[in-house]
Amino acid sequence: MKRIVIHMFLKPEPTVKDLKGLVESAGLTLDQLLEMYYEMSLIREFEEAIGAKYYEGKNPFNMASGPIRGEMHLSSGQEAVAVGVGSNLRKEDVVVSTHRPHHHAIAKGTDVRKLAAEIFGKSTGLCGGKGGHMHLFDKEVRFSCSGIVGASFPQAAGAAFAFKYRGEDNVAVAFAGEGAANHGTFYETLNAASLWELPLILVVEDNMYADSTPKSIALATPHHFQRAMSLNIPSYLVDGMDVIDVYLATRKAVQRARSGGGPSLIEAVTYRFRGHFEGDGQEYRERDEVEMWRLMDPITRLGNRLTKLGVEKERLEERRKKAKEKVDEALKFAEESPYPEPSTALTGVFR
Amino acid sequence: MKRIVIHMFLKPEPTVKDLKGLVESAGLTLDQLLEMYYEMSLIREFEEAIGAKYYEGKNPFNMASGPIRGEMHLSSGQEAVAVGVGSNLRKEDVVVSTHRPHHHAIAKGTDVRKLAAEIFGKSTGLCGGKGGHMHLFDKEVRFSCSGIVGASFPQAAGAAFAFKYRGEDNVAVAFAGEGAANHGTFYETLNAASLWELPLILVVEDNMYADSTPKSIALATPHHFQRAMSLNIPSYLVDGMDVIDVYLATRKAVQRARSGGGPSLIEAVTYRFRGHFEGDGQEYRERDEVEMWRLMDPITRLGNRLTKLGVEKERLEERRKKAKEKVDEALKFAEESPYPEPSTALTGVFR
Amino acid sequence: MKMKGISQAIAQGIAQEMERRNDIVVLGEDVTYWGAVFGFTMGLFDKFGRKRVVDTPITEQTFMGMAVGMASVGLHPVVSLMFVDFLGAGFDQMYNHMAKNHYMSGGQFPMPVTVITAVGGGYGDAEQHSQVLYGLFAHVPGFKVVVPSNAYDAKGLTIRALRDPNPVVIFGHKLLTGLPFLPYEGEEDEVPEEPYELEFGRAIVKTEGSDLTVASVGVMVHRAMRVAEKLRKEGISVEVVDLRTLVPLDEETLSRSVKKTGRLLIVDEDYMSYGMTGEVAFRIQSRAFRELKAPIQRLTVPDVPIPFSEPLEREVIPSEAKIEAKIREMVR
Amino acid sequence: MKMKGISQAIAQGIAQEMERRNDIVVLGEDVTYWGAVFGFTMGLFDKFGRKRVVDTPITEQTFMGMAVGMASVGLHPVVSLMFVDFLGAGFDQMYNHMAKNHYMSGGQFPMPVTVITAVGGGYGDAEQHSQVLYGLFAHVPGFKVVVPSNAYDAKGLTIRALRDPNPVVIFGHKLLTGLPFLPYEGEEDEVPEEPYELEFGRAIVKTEGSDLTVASVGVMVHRAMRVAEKLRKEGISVEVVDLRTLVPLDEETLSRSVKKTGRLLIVDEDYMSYGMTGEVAFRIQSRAFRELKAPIQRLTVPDVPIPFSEPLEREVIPSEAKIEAKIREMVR
Ligand SMILES: Cc1ncc(C[n+]2csc(CCOP(=O)(O)OP(=O)(O)O)c2C)c(N)n1
Ligand SMILES: Cc1ncc(C[n+]2csc(CCOP(=O)(O)OP(=O)(O)O)c2C)c(N)n1
Ligand SMILES: [Mg+2]
Ligand SMILES: [Mg+2]
Repeated sequence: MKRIVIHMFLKPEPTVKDLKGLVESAGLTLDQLLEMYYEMSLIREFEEAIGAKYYEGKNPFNMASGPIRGEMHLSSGQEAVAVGVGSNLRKEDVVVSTHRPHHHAIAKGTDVRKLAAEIFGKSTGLCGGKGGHMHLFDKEVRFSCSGIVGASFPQAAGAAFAFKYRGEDNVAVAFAGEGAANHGTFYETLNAASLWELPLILVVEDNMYADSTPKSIALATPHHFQRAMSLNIPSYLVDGMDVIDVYLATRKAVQRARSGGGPSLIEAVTYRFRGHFEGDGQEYRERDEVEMWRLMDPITRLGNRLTKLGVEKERLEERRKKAKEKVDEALKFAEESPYPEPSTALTGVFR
Repeated sequence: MKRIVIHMFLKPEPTVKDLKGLVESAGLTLDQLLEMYYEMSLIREFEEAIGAKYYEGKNPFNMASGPIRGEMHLSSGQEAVAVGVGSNLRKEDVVVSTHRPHHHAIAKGTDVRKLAAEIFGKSTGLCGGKGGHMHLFDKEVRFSCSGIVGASFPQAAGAAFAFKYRGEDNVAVAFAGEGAANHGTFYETLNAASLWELPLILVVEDNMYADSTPKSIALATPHHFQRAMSLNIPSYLVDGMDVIDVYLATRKAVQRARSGGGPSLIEAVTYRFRGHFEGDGQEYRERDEVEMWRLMDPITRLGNRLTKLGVEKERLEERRKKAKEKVDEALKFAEESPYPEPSTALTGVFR
Repeated sequence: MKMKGISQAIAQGIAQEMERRNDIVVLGEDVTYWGAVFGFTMGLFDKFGRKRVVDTPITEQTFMGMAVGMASVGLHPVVSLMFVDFLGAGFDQMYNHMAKNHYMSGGQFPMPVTVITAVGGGYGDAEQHSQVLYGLFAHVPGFKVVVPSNAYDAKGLTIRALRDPNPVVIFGHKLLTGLPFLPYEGEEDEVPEEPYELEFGRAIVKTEGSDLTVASVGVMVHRAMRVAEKLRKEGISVEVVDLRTLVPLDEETLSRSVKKTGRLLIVDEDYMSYGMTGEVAFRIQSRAFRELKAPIQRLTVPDVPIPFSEPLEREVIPSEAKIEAKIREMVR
Repeated sequence: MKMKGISQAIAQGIAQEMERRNDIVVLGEDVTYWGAVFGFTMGLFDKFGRKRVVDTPITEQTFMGMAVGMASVGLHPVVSLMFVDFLGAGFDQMYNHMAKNHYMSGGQFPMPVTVITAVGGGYGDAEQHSQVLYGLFAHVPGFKVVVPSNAYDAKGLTIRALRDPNPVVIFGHKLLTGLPFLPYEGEEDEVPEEPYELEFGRAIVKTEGSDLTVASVGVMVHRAMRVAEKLRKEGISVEVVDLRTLVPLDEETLSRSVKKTGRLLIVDEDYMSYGMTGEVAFRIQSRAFRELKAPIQRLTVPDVPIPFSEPLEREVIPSEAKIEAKIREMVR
């Protein structure tokens, strides 16, 4: 089954020869690929650790208890999208993300210690504990997100507008799910970005579901990309479980944006291995489906390719281990950090 | 110039032979065409009369004074769209219109007396004077409108949903401008309507401007229709100055909708001869342009065709005269009607 | 039957009306498998299928607008706005159309729409998923605003809404849903199996007292009642009034209470300024001016977004401890 | 220089700041040829061109969201919301993001955004083009709410807004714009040519009096002043306070006035319930409880949409006649 599945995806898995050619034409070195492997591992380890912590003190399950409260949306399975895009970005570029923001934040370069601390609601967190998991802001790397579906598109467009206005060659990226792309803001932003040739990249992570709603009952078409094309925006449908495919499309989109060519859309077909949020009973999908997609785990897939390209297993394991250590350290930092002073809740509405 | 202009439009003006063929294939009789001529004349006469009344007591110009207060958006030039669509509709069908609603209302069959009275703010008006020109409601013929741009799309979709739900073969029509079609609700409604195969027809009146904003600086593309096509919705780009072209496309769309086939889009290229609203200085367009479009006046154009098809001038004039009489009578009715009791302002929020 | 929480009560009310009538259609995000996340539509999908229980794309403006269109031709849509916080994505269709079309059309177009939305914080979901915002709906004319505090009220008020030819917004507090994944601050209530209606605009005295009146809605009613219970043992006699609906507002019951106690504390989970507390205070100072022994006071979310971290969230949402302290201060 | 109306004043304020600073960009519908319809951006297109004065497609949610994004990387967008009535098409980006991001980001992301919007009725434009709605913005935390009543204030408050690192919404009443196509209810004001700032949160006593205080903003200030003028001749002494900004609200000035007069009438063009009047009343009953001789009263738009027809519109929007009657009733 494993072989079959991999081969039935967007493109057939390349032979070693074709893989070498692909990597070369992408202008990627093995070291860069290893770095992507590390980044994806860092995200996965981070979220697995957060996921585990989230359930502490939640037996029976209750969102309000335990060291991490509220909703928790993890991205396991979608790491290749974040890293394939993020590898093309600079610190000055803007990323606006969603209710499912960890992978984007880490791929943009947010310090995982501050990220973890924010998720724990600690004073050392990115926002001093005010934001939490769904409202992450990191001015340092120009990252922000919102728990409101569809909100990321225009905000990134606004940043792109500012870059163009000031003659800077930065780009702005909005991430959103395939559910969010049904929202009017997607269309409005596409029109504005195309019209004004904004250095904007919209990345739609099509993980097949919006909450409990499969895309078959929410989209009139199988994909979104042709909607953007109808607005004269170059649009890429990519294999979101293949970091190289995401990287390649993003490279073109970023080049276009930086050089004044205008916006692009990247639609990445992907899957979330976990529920929409933690605690999700997942009545809306079959277990088999999840299992099938797990066979395409983007981290394993890249690992296999690296092995095929001659990288020793040890080097991969070493990267994975380093990622885990970094995550352990971040969680330790977060857990040991103090909570914010209650009085800080009353300040900061206005500057 | 006249000849040239007419020939440079969407399609060349047909020869008499081709015209006969066209009318035949449309299944239209001369009487029906004469009726359309009458309807269009009625709209034109109505709006010219309202336009003239509007300026009474407004010298110097002040929106708050005179017998008709507030903004006034007239449709002169766009009559073919309203009538081409309206001729395909039944009383039970729903029409949801915009801030520029008179032509749609009349084409849907609203009583011009009650319409005029409402515009004058009289108790005998459609809404007892509460609505006025931009908020016309006529339950009798299932007509409503809204001054909020983009609001018509989902409301018509809701009515279409109800028809389908109850197994009725009525259709719902949303009118909107090319400016409104940039709004997110357009896209959201297209997706929902396509997804649920609603008996919905979206009619975009592309009159080149949204307020003072030419479409060249608001649309990333020359037209909207391909946006709807990207959502699998059959879409017609029609000559909005040619009632037969509008009629033909609408006939297909209505057939499709009534028989359960789902939504269609009709994008009608047209022009408003007057300003966006009365009092508009029209700094944003050249006078020549207006003059050029006036050469394509849809009423004159249909009149010319009817003459070519052998209808005597007198019959046309007689229709026009009848329209004028009806309008005169409606305005008389409106002017003579009493204002509503002030106390009625305080009732009717809740039923 | 015994019932824990408002979700089951609301869902039961809808189901019973749907059985009787074909004009009711439920729509919104995740109203099938997930019962609108907070259970207000749970079980309806199994009973009535996708024809009458419709998952929409994530398009608030559009499905709210569709509800307007549906109502205009005789359906009675029940629309889920998953969290009230999302109103901004669809507010135009609500306050400019749903709320106004009956009036503006001179009575031609009734708008029988029932909107059900989840509100409130206290479980760590922060600013965009913890607001209450009924103040916004209560301010614009044309909505009836219902905030049930218990299962019995929730069912009766829901059925009332479904028989009302006007737009009604039901604000269900998450901490009163009775769902296992959230804290529960209510009681077990006795709820009749058969359908019944409760009238709008009828406040209810939940706890009688003579020293001070607390006016409130939703989860705050329970907090106030627990504080009243505690203080009673110390000889401080607090009367707790559950307003139940903000529009229409039962000034009569509340002012009767304030005339008796002479003191009013309004406890509210919405933002402090320009909202519910100011309005209630206005009406009462106007009706009980002579009887008031001291200025009306309020305990609300100070004008800040709801922060995430537990100590911060606890600082801004009125707690039992804060209610108690405020009452002690007022009766001193 | 002499100036008639707030539009010229606001536009001049923006122009002067734009000359000094490159970070200001103006965007919205019809902000070029039409100066945002109500003149708030008139002349800017000629001076600064399309690069800095940007007509947007009709997409409120998107251009409001763009303003959030622009502000996040250091621009100071000036956004036109043509009529406040259209807020529903873009409210989410306003109250959930623009207003909150500074707080939620722990102070990392200031949101220097100035929104300018036209409000008010009285010229026959009906429900969807005649609202005031500042109550909605004043209720949700994170906006400063500015309602200028004259050209001098308008210019100074606009420049203040453009130097404020926070979201400020300026509500310009159409009947104070001074544009030829609308009635004008203001005066000619002396407005300094050079730029100047006025502080937020400073109410101003427009007319001194001792029998009763009228609190108001915008066009109602003028109506109240004219009534005060008239009644003075009869020996009824009315003090008129122009609040100027609702957030922050200058309770100090108003309560000082009420402590003196003992009577407060709040006159407001927004909807009556759950809005401005309740809030102002709350604050004053709390600060001037002992000094109040009678209940605070209000004159507002009763809770109905603004109807079209002149006699109906006149019935619901507070007029001089209604203000006068109310004052007479209160001082009797
Ligand atoms: C305006 C708005 N409507 C609804 C929601 C509730 N909601 C949160 S996540 C979600 C599904 C999003 O699906 P998608 O965009 O595909 O992203 P995914 O969760 O799959 O990553 C919904 C409906 C919201 N947060 N905001
Ligand atoms: C949500 C909203 N935004 C802005 C406006 C102001 N407005 C009224 S008409 C109009 C232009 C509409 O243009 P279009 O849709 O092309 O229709 P047309 O006037 O050309 O018939 C605008 C911007 C409005 N009424 N509603
Ligand atoms: Mg998804
Ligand atoms: Mg147009």
